[in-house]
Amino acid sequence: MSLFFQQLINGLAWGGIYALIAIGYTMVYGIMQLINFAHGDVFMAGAFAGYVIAQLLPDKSSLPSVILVFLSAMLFSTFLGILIERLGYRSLWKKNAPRLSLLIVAVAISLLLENVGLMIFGAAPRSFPSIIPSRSFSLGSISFTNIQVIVILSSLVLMVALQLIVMRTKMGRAMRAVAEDSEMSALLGIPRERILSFTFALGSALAGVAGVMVAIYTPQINPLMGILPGLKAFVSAVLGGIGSIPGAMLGGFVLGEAETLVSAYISSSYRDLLAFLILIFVLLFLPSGLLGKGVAEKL
Amino acid sequence: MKEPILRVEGITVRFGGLVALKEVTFSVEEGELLGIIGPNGAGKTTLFNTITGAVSPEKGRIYFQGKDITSLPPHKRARLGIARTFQNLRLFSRLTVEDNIKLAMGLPYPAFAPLFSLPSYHKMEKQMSESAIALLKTFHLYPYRDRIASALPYGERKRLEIARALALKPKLLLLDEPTAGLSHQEAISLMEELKELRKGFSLTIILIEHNMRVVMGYCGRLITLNYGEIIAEGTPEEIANNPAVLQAYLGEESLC
Amino acid sequence: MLKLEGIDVYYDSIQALRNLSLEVREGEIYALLGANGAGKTTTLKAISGLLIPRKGRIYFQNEDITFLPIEERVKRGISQVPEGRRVFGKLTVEENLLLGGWTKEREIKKNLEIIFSLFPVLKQRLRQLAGTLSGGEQQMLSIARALMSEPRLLLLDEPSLGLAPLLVRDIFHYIREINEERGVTILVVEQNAHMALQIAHRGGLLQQGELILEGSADELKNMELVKSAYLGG
Amino acid sequence: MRAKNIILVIGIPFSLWLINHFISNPSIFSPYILQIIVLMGINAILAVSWDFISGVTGQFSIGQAGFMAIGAYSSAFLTLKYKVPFLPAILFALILSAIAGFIVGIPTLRLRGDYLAIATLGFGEIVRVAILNMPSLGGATGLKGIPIYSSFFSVYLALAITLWFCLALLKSQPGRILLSIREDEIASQMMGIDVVKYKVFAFTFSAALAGLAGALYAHWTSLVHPDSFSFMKSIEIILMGVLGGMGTIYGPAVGGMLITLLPEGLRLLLEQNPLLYQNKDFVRMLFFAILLLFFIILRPQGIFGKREAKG
Amino acid sequence: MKKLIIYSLVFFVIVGILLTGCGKKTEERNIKIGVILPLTGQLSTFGQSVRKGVELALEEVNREGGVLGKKVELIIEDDESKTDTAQTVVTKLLTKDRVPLIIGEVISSITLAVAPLCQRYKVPLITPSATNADVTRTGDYIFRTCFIDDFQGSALARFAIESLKAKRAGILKDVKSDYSIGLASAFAKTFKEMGGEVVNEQAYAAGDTDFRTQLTSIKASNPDIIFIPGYYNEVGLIIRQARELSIKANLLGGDGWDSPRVLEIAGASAEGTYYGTHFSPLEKSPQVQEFVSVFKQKYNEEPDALAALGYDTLKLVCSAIKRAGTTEGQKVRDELAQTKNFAGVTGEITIDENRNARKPLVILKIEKGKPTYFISIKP
Repeated sequence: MSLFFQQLINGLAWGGIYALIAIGYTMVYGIMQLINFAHGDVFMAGAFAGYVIAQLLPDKSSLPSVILVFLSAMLFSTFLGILIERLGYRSLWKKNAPRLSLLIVAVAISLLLENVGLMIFGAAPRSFPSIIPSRSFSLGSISFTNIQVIVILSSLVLMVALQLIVMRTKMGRAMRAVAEDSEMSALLGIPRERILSFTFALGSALAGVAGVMVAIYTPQINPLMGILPGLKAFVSAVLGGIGSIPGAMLGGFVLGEAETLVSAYISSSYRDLLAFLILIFVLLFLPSGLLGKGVAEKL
Repeated sequence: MKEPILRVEGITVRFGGLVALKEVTFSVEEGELLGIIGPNGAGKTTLFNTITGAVSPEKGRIYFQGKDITSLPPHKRARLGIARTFQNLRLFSRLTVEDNIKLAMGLPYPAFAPLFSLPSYHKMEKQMSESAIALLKTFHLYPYRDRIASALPYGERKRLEIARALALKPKLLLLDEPTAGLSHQEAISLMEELKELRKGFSLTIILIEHNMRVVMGYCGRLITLNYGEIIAEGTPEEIANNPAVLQAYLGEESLC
Repeated sequence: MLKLEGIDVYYDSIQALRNLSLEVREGEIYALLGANGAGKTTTLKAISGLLIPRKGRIYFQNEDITFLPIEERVKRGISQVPEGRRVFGKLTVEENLLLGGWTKEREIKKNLEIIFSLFPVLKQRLRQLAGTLSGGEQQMLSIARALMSEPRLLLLDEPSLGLAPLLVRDIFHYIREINEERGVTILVVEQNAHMALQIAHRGGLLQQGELILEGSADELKNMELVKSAYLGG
Repeated sequence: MRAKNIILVIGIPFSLWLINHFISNPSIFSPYILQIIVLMGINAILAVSWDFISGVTGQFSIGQAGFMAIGAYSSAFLTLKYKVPFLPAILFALILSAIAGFIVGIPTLRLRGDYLAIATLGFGEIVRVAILNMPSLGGATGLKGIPIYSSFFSVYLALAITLWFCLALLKSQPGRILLSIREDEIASQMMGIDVVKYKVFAFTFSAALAGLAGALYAHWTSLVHPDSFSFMKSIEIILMGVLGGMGTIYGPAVGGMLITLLPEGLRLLLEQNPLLYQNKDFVRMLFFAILLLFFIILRPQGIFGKREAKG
Repeated sequence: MKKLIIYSLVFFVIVGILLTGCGKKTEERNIKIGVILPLTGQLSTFGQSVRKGVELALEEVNREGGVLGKKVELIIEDDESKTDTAQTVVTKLLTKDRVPLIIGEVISSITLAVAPLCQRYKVPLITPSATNADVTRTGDYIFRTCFIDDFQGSALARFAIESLKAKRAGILKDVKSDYSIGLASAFAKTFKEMGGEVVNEQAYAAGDTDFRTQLTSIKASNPDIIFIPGYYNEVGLIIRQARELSIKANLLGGDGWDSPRVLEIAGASAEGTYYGTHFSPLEKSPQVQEFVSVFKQKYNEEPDALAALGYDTLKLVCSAIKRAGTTEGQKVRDELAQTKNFAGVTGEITIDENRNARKPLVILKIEKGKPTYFISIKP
């Protein structure tokens, strides 16, 4: 039984990370019905931004530097997210281009980011400096590290913060309004483009933090590290009901735990299979996901 | 008594909580030109969608030439001879005018025939072209036959959509606002063409229309829908003087 | 106050408005009538900025607003209540109202008070999701939301659509009140011609995208032409 | 059959056969170039297979590498383990990938637009991970030592047949029907077209072609492993199709060839610059990405597609 | 149709222009040897190390007048640690550069993928470090200058039981690598034969970064040694995460660990772990010491096993060409097969009838943040 709980803790950390990335997917989908394939790479960029800053800091493990690393990762990925939206999607979105074009642009931007990363940093993985020295704790026969605790707690805190922003602030209100009826929002004088940028900024900031978290947790980064977690986070978003923010959070945790349990009790080589089987199953039989609201298909 | 070509019995359609059609019952005799009118949101297009099978009713049955078609998929109904046009034109916009017409002709040879360039393929393709051209000529679209459908002027596109529907060799033709967006002259000439066609193809036509002059001038019988219910049925003159219809269109006078 | 000068509006290649000119005067209720597809909604969309005319000019308080973005028009005092109410169903009534006040943030408190005095029923439902309101309440919310931006010109698109007759009367009662007490100029588009002409000062009749008739409400009420525009004959 | 067709049917294979003799002789023709030319042919078939389902029928697939993997593995398994000759092995690969396309086709056709795209992505990944977990297929390390049966002749003959079939379909009624489904599914139904049946057909046909390409690939490189059929491969296939011009069939074929040639050309260009040369693979992908963006934003119809009329 | 023909004509003209650039250019003044290595990508430190060794050996060979009176020239190609790229690049070496002989690859999986090509063109391929048993079974043109995994695995198992007194072993292997799979099974076989028990066997795939789930399972079955036959990137992370999960068991691995990256990633967690490899710079023989000092002079760092293997391999190849008196494939192959008691810095190399080298395994222990010589195991 302790083995089971130990595995649950392992899964929880990844669940939190998937959830943080999934939120970005789901928010963007909610507003512009776009699967932003580049989102996984924003996550990667966040990790590398943290890496570069951490390299520059003299005292890597002091609290101010930890905060600085996280902040700079957040800022950089926020900036990147806004840039992607401005240069990549906005013109097509305004032109009401087919969604297929947007999807291909997303794929292209993803390729672009990955290969720029590869050119700058090379394909060989890099160790992330231990800005938070890891310590192990034991609780009975279950052991966990301070980093796991930090990852789980801070992802929860961030999710609560996000929920507050979305539910309680003016911008959050406007985001939900634009997602529900973009034209009507415009008729109320809400600047849609600013809201869209804000959405990308929020999602990207979370992805950036998730990037640093993964970097500290594993602790290794490479320019292709965003692909698989990106896809998994996307599966989480679909599982939770695409467009629903609480759904994305729930989906992230469910997928994180499910993957861990499959690797623990069946085989780790079936872990990736699981995510995609869930994806197909949800698409076919539960298209609105766990928490999404069913939408009748339009004629 | 002769069986009507279309019989709709007690159709009820619901979208979520909203009742779009409520116990709608009517029938259409062969060769008739029936008009359906009613204010916005009265359920006219939903009625067409139900007859063609795009929407399935919660209650009620639909008979076409005496056959119950309530549970048939749309493409089978089309093959039986129910064709329609759409309110906002649904042409295959990147296909040529001629191909738009040919599409409605089904697959007259085995699908592998073109792979091996079989004679049946060449023969049938030739036949299809010939009948497509004949149809295009009828609708004065022949000069445009190699153009992409979306490159046609609006009026021509409207006519192309009707021509495409006719290529199905339908017995029943449903026209959803055929004259919308046309000038008065264009509308009248289109209706004249339809009148000719109805004779030529021995067609039954149901028409949704807002242009009352068109409806009054060409339809033999009118049905008025409001809030998903039939509120009046009769000749154009009867409808024009029916107080319920006036009220549906102009609003409740008495309440003010 | 609002002047349309010879505008042509197209949907793709379909012409919806043909050389339309009309003028709405300060403080009046103007009813735009016409059958389905005559171009009424299109006219409103051109005024609010959802559609840009291919030809012609639109002036609001003597300023050319033909190409202004939607948000700028809202700031200048044009507010549209679109057809079908379009309240944000997944947001609460309060959130809907707050969003309505996006451009007049400082006045939100004051405006909310005004709204509550106009539509007391909304005050009781502040925390309720707008999607769970009844049709009439949604229409009220939709109008109230538009009022939150302190419009000088309110565009109403088919406010009676899909409402039971008694509710329709209520809504029109509110519309008149807004006009009389708050001094808001109103352009209302209605299929329900009798109702609209009851409260309007002036009106116009659209047919096939052209304004074929204009006059005072009383004149229009008795015109056979209005009837025939709807029913032909 | 018309005279022109007879000439094509006899002439093309015969001339391919003649060229094959010349081109496959390493003392006359550089095998390095032959390698590139053959891969160009294989990728052209792949791009056409994608175009058939995505460009022509409008069902966006980002799992094409999955079908390719099925064709590659099934044929390689037969020739390697059971010494089956090439032709039956290819036929088997065709049938198996067609069945896979059929099976994928039925349920995914309930889905539309990006949901379908995601589902095909899921399918492609499932195929890859499933192979990873099958020891008899070599698991993660792949199958090695597959007999080299593919040649310039077989690849280009396959490409010729593929193009012939696809173009013949495209200009006849079945092709028109598929195009109409892309344009407007509902209107197609109203024209009496059994949309589901045709979509499944298009999926099956496209999968079979991808499987064919896979089989030829396996018997050319003599090695298959799951990483060759990853998500990135599917993306590369899409790039070929978009570049060539979706829905034109021959456009993607040329697109496939160009994309194969590109890295080799870049290799030659970059050899002068050691820094860039060291990063040639990334430079290549970067170039791809920019190309893709360029085409989608500025020339969505690809190199060969026709510009659509405004309206 | 006409357009199609025009387009394809244009296309083939472009192809032609591009490809004519590839024709033969240089006179064969030098002896060209192809080298294929993972210089970038996942396993780049291996490639870089071998390259350093090979280039050092090249300098020496050419300083001594080259081979057969000609200078030796290396054509070094990078395969980015990827199988596909390796195939393309080897085809280029074989057909465009027409090298008489190829050194490489380092990684078993990639070597297995390119070996059939070399065999087909009858060009000898000599790998410095692909230890998987199947590599040389590809054909009679494939050689190696290192031991094979059957030996390595069984030697490591012997070491685990005899020196570390282990009885219960857990195994964590990389299913994406032929090397890892082969080594794991060789280890398990001997370990069981010698009375030990393999209590838990888990898998991962190269490129993974989180191994906590597998390690947690292994921990639960309470082994006293965990055998990790992987490559350095993952190994570093595995060691680190194992210690974070408070796993106290001994950790043991093979020559895939031999990279400074392990220590870099695992840090203090690596303390007290053991691994087997081909070479230790701490060996006392004069030949080794000279190599170490020359290497240090040139590169300012200590050579690792892969550098030493690279060095030995080029030297061995040159000696075979010398003996053959020609660069013709068949003759060079025969001479390679005849290699006996070639004195390399990684020990005496004798190529056996299966074209493998029989050499001792050196076990290193990580102490005070450095790999230190622990014990040597003879075949």
